[in-house]
Amino acid sequence: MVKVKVYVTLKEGVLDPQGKAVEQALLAKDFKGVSDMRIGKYMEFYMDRDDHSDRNIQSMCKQLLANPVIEDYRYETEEVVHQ
Amino acid sequence: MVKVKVYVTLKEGVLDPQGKAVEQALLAKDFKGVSDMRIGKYMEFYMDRDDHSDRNIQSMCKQLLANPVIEDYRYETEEVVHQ
Amino acid sequence: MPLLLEPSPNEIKEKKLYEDMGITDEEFQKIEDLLGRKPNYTETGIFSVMWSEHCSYKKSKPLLNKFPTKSERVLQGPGEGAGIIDIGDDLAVAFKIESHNHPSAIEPYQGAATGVGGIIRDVFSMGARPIALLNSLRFGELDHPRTIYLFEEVVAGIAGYGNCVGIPTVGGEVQFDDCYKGNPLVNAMCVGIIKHEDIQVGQAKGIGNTVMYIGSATGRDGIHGATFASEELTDESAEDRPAVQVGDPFMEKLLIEACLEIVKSDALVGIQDMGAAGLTSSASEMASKAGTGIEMNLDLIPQREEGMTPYEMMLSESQERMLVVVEKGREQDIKDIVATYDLEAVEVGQVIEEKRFRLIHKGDVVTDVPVDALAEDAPVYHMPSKKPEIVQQSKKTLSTNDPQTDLEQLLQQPTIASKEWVYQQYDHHVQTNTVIQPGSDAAVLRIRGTNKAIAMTTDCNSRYLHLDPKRGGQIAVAEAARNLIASGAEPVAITDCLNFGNPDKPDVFWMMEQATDGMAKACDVLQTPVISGNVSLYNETNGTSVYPTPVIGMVGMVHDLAHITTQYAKEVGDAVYLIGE
Amino acid sequence: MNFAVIVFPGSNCDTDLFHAIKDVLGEKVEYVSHQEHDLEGFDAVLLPGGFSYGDYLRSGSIASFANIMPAIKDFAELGKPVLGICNGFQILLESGLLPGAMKRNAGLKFICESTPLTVEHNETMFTNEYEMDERINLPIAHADGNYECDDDTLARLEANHQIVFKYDDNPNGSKANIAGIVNERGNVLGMMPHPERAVEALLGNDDGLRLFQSILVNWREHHAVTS
Ligand SMILES: Nc1ncnc2c1ncn2[C@@H]1O[C@H](COP(=O)(O)OP(=O)(O)O)[C@@H](O)[C@H]1O
Repeated sequence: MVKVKVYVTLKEGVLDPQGKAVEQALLAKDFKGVSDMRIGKYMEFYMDRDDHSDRNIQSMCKQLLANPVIEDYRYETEEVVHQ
Repeated sequence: MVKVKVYVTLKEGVLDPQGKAVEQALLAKDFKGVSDMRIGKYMEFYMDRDDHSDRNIQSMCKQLLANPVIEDYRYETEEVVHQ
Repeated sequence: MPLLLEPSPNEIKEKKLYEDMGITDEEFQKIEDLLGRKPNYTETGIFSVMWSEHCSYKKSKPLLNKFPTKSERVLQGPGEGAGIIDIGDDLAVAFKIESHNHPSAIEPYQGAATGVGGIIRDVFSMGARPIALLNSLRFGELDHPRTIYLFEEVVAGIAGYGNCVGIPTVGGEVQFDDCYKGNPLVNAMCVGIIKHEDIQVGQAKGIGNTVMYIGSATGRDGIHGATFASEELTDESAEDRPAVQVGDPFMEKLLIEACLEIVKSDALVGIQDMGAAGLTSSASEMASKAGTGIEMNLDLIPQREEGMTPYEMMLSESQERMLVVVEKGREQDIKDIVATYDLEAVEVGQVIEEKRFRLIHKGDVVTDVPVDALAEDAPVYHMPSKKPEIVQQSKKTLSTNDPQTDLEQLLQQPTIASKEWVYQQYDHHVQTNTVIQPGSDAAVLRIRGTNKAIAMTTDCNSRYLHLDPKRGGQIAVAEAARNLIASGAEPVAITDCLNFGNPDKPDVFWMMEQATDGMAKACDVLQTPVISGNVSLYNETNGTSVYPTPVIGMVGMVHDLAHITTQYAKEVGDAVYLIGE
Repeated sequence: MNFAVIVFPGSNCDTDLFHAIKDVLGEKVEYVSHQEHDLEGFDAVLLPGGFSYGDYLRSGSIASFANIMPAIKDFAELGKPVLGICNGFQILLESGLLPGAMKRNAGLKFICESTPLTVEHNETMFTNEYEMDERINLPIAHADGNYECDDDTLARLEANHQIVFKYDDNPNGSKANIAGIVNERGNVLGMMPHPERAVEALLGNDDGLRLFQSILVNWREHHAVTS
């Protein structure tokens, strides 16, 4: 089994309303010195050894997991023994 | 500056309808062998060197960034020169 | 083998393990007598949920019996998923209100969302299409960050669920008072429309018929939710509570459409949602009502997690699940219908002649109890009641002699101020029937294909009940009726949610008696029978109880669309009249 | 005229659109499942609002994968009208039939209210019954209506008159107050406000009816009507 971790973030330059709101909430709660908060998605899943390939994962990301118009993605894979 | 990356995931055993729907969409699209998809949040932000401490970040996570009733979190920090 | 780790019947009895599940010594003795032996762990769990206040109404039943429940329009009174009233033209309206107070106190978004999901299932399991949602909310004063968090998240949870399933949330109420600080109230009401011929009942009739399971897989969610709902909240509740239920409104939307199609199939015999106490209550109640028994093979239950025990499966409160009974041999009909909605119907058991509730797991009989022992033989208590010594006094007086300042102060009270912040987050237009949207006295929805409409509202001013529970109960019903009349409707029937403190305290029980007396009287006079409802007791935090809060959900008929009226001033120069005493 | 209302799992304004076309506009309309592959015989395709696939991941993202989508693309290539409302608009964006993307509302909350709009362009097959610069009110009901695109795209949208509706009082933070846009050819419209909820005076507003009438008028102009 391969464990895949995908990180999806808003592209630089795209305003992140959620990040801004959370940052302000933190500052309002007296958590000082926080800046540039950006909120994205973190996905984990498993793939069968045979089905997994970089091309495959990239096309999953491009077609569904991220929206290339406003989002970037990166991913990591790791071999695991899945119970 | 310290760059903080926070990963928020649903606790084990908590239903993740989003992960399930995305997994099924991938399978339906003929991305084979995908299983156990879980979707969480990924947050990045910066903190001033002086304000940053593990206690501080943990309490931010507990109070605001994650919902401890259903979510777990972990984080990483990294010193950066912020432009 | 997790089964081996479960305590034996002897241990359960000797160590009084049943007490942790909310069963008293006398109740345990009664269970032993009914079975003629000691219950095992799964059986003890099953009795504990079925005999909890939430499922059995053991302490409130004597009070509920006072309510009028009949009128010419009542087609279905209390006892089924929802009550039903006739609105003519071969159409009927089904509705019910339900509380989700304790789950919302712990996890406000999901607690409120799953409360909405549950009440919707109650309505469409009758065969009715849900057409409107309402709610009734109580929080502490908005001066505490936790209260603000609860308020925002509860509203977001209601919106998140209702908007997604496409049922408009058309009304409700919000009251803020310190008595609700640790124990907010979240009551949700659903209204549905149905043709007379489509009315379903949750009954497992016909020996040999097949029991099928539709919807989400069962996980370890909210195990013991029903018992939990029947206990006081303490500061530890957040810690020791098992996995919280998470709602999946998308699954619910598929279930609504699939179930409304299968109710039209003559292969269907009975349908019921899995609400509090999940599989246990749905299956045993369906059998009990039909005078039959049910046998289920737990290995066939769709499971989300590995290694679930019978105890866990039977007590799970995973959301978005339905149980249906299907004519033997017609299972494929049902499977085909639900498959068009990307759902599966799974055969899990059958209706049996012996009136027993029997469960098989990995080849062993893990539960075998008389069906009636679970439902009909549940204990009923007549709790001691005592009028409190201190007669409550109105606390707040206006501070000045200046009416303008007084008025401004009143209007600034969050309880009185506009609730637009709340209802703006609810889709109140979807389905395009909403003639009067939130903001007026009652919501009004037209009935397609007729010249009629129905009006609906939720009301209760618990401060009045705190001062005088009997009169306050009357006022709650009367206020609901006035809101309907002021919208152009004739009040027809009510559903109610009795939110009270710990009924074991004689003064709390006295207030319950008084309030229900008042409500029953008002319902008699106004000819608005009670056709459904819900009881939520133990609304206390660290020993302090909420005000008595019997929320009234009332539905009325607008006989002609031309009668629909809003509360707003229309034109400059219009005359103002005062009617009444 | 024959309209298709596409039904995705989780669509919930499908019946409202159906009702608007059939009972108010008085034209033929059929539901078409997301599982279908062709749109033979239809003159216009409507993608309804709602929460297709629960809006999981991103609104409209999973639906943009549906079996019916290639047929919708072909239908659009033929120059026939395709209208996406709310979730339908999100699906059109996710599938690339319209440029840009949707983000969470600036206030992060779901908003349900009636909102004033200006008709920025009335020479489209969807707006010919409105006046240029006419101000109308339509209901909105969404959490992800904050339209986003890069500056080049915005410049192109403006240069080609592709912005059809703008908010007078921007409720969600959308770029350039955009409430609805068409593709370059002008036959694919995506809009967040719900015209189908505003077709009957009984429900308080019928400003949306002329949008459907526009589609019909345009179609009639291009097809000899035999009675
Ligand atoms: N929780 C809520 N959900 C939906 N609508 C609400 C809610 N609370 C209040 N409203 C709506 O706001 C309006 C005013 O409510 P309220 O202040 O309780 O007025 P009243 O006391 O006159 O009934 C009503 O139309 C009501 O339906």
